[in-house]
Amino acid sequence: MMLDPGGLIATGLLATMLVTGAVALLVNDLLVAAALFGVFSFAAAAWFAALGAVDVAFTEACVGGALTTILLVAATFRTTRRLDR
Amino acid sequence: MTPYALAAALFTLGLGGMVLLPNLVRKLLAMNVMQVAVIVFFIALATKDGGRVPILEPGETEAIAADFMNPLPHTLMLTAIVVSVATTGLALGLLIRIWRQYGSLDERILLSRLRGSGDDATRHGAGDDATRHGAGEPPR
Amino acid sequence: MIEALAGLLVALPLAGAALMPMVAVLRRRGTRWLAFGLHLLTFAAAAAVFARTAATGEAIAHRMGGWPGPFGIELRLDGLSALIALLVTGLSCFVASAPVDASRGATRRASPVREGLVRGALSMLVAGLVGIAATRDVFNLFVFLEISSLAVYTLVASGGGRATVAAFRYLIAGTAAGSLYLLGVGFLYGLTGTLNMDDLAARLPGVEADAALTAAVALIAAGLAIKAALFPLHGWLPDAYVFAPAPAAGFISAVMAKVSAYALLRLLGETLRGIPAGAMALETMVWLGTLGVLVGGGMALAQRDAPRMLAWSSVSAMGAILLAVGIGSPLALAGALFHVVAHALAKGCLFLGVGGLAETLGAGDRRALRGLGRRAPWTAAALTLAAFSMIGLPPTAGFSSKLLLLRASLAEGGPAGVAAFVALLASSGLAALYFLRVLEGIWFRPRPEGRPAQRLPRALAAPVLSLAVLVLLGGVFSAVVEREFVSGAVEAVAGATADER
Amino acid sequence: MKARLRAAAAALILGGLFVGLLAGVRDLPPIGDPSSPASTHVSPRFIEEARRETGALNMVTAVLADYRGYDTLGETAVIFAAGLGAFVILAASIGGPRRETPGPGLSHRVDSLLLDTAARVLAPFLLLFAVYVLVHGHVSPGGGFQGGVLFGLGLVTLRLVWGPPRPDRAASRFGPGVRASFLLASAGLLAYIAIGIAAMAFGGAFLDYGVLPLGQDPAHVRELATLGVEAAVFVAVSGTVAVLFETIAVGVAETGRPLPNEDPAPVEAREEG
Repeated sequence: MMLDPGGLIATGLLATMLVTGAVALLVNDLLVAAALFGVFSFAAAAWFAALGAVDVAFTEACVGGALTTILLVAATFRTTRRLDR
Repeated sequence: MTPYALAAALFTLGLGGMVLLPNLVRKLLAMNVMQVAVIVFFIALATKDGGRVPILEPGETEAIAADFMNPLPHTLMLTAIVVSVATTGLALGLLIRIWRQYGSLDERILLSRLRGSGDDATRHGAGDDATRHGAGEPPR
Repeated sequence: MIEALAGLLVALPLAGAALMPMVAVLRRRGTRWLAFGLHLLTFAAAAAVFARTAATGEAIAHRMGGWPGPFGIELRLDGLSALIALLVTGLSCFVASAPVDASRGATRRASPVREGLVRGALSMLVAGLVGIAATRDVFNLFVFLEISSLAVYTLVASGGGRATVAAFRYLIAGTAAGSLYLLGVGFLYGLTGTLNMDDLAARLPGVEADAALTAAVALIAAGLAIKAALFPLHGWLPDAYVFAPAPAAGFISAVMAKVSAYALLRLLGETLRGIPAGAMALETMVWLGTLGVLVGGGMALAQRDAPRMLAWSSVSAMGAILLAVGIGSPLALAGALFHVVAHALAKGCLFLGVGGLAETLGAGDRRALRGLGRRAPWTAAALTLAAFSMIGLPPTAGFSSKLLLLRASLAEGGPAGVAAFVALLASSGLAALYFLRVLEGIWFRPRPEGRPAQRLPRALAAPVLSLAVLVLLGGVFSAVVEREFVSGAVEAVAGATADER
Repeated sequence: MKARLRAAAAALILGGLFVGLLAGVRDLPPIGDPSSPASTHVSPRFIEEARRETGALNMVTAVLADYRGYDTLGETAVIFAAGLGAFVILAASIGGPRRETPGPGLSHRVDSLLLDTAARVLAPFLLLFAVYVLVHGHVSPGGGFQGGVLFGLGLVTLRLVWGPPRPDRAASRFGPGVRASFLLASAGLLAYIAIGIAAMAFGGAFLDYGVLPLGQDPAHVRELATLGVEAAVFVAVSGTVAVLFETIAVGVAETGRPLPNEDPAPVEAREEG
């Protein structure tokens, strides 16, 4: 169950974080950005779990993956989806 | 890619986004990225080669420090995650207010609209700004 | 018994923060006196703790959960922490009973429910600030930093309108600051394995990792410097102070940045003092503070809007305080702490008064204050006193604190000391220019035609007057203030350094 | 021109930050080193003694709710502060002059058989799982905060399919209304503080659970009190999650009652933006 922190999967998760994190800041649609941010959070959570921080992983999945994403989506209903204005 | 390097990269990315991106929602997303970077850093600190998840089996009573991941940074990061979601929630509230009042979430547009309305006119209008700008509903 | 009080110092306002919104939502009224009572009670506790530390010269500690030292979290109130706690809780009493939406003046009052909610946020802010002052744990300090930050964003945003934008910018700057600080704490933890300040101070000199230590110190210093509005990281301050509702602005401008300056003093001046990077950060702070004194003063001179002028003068004052913290000699620290007290009283008075007046008038332009002297001589006199204190004229508290600061920078010598000395003198000159301009209008100009008569809401008038009296007393009895209030605080942090010199 | 100069300066500073951070982390003990200061100072006590001293199998829970329980109190305060802040910022005043239109937002039920059915099936399990997470925080990952978030999300799910609270009532058919949620959140924070003060009343320090008269074995007493604290966090967090969702997605009145909403806009109309 434990992954080698330097192993392939862990590195892949870190790369995923970097890519989704960067792209989430650049896309022009808030819903897409929120979804990307969700992926970012889940990758982070998986990486935390791989390093034995199961509590942190659980929390990050609940909060970053679910709650923050839901709040972001909810906010689009009262603001705008477009991120260029 | 070592976790520390990734944490540094994400932290810089987040801080840069907060400073450079003009859209307020993007600033908020960048803020979250930066906070995750800090968490990555702490979790990497907590690892020990050959360490276990810091939870004992029900029958276990004795534990040796070297066998388990360091639980302290994990605890700290639980708190940090809470702080980050709390800040995000409050910030979204502010964003909705700003959108309703000024019809924009872009720093540059906001700045020009704020300047156009002048300090004194808006200081005291509190929530009435949307009507002051001649539109009951912000442009969608 | 007294240890129990130290433990309650944070718990009381925190309970208030939960209780007042509850009462407001359920009963819709009664929060005003509840708030006043709770803040007064907290102040009494802080005063008792302060009196004890002043009498014995010893710190009062409270181990949370009963766990010792680095394993649990310890609150410790020494002379310095107790002074800050006293200042925060004392000032909160002045604004606790003010109507939250004095900003809307006579035309519109906030609903009682909203008032209760905002009072809850004020109580939360007090809890966070006292917590920062009391804790000995660097991570716990981060938690309290965030508690106070969230509360202060709420207070600023409750002004509505442009305040919302100001609050968002403050939030972004504040969160960046918090994350920088937390990352710095992470570096310290990775190097020493501890979060307790005393334990850190003991273990850090043995650490051989200069680059990591430098990174830690730089991150922590940068994070706290943003919060303390050290030039050039002060960007969030003017808008936040100007657009917050008057009572909130009075309290925030009086204590918010100063508590972060306290944290800088505590960490750089005490915990991290033993390492080279810490000394370097302090040196940098002297120069940046000096620049901030000048830039803040210059910008204040350029403003037409009276509250905005006051906000920029805060940037200048924070520069003065931080440059003295950077110098770090006992004399400079005495000056810094005296200035913290003097500036908190005077700036609180000015922001409550000018903010309240400007908002009832519907304009912040300083010309709107013309003719105030005839219309409301007491208010005008109070504001004049506070302005004298800001300039540094006798017999006000600001004179005594400026004098200490000037002496300290002269005693320091060297290019930094001379630069600081010149900047401090120049800032007094600039302050004289921009304040006398306003005072001249208040006393010698007629009220402009077509403007409504200025009137300070009664709930603000009492705090303004009493703060002005305190400013005067602080100046007249400056020796007492220095001996009874400041010296114990200086000893607490610089006891070791005093021996060295 | 000025903007470009500023961007260049920012890029320079950020580059410096990145390089500085990289230099800094290279100086830290290597990742995974069991003999690093972080692994050998302070933290061994949490690993080796937590079971005996606090009764918790999960060391993270032991540190969170006991050794560093004060941090967790602060954490609860932070989350409550967010709910309070969103309430202050977004709640519209009713009665006084109308400052804000209730606006679009999710002020209607989502009409979809699929969603409805899914939520009906899912929500009870979510709520139940949330309670499980709370109670099992001692022996497995989880605890008050995670459970609270899940419980709050469960309430939100129900809220989404069953529609908004009726304007004339404080509570919707299922799940508490925002007013009740807000009261719950403050009650949770108050309960946490009350546990801390109760310990002082029995002669201990703030949050010193050991002195509470709950039994003979101190570890067991601490375990029970920890559960109490976690429950307080659970209540505060689930209340706040509901408040945050309600204020951000829907909008409420200052009294905590839902905004009276006139004809809610159909879904299509809202998604043009």
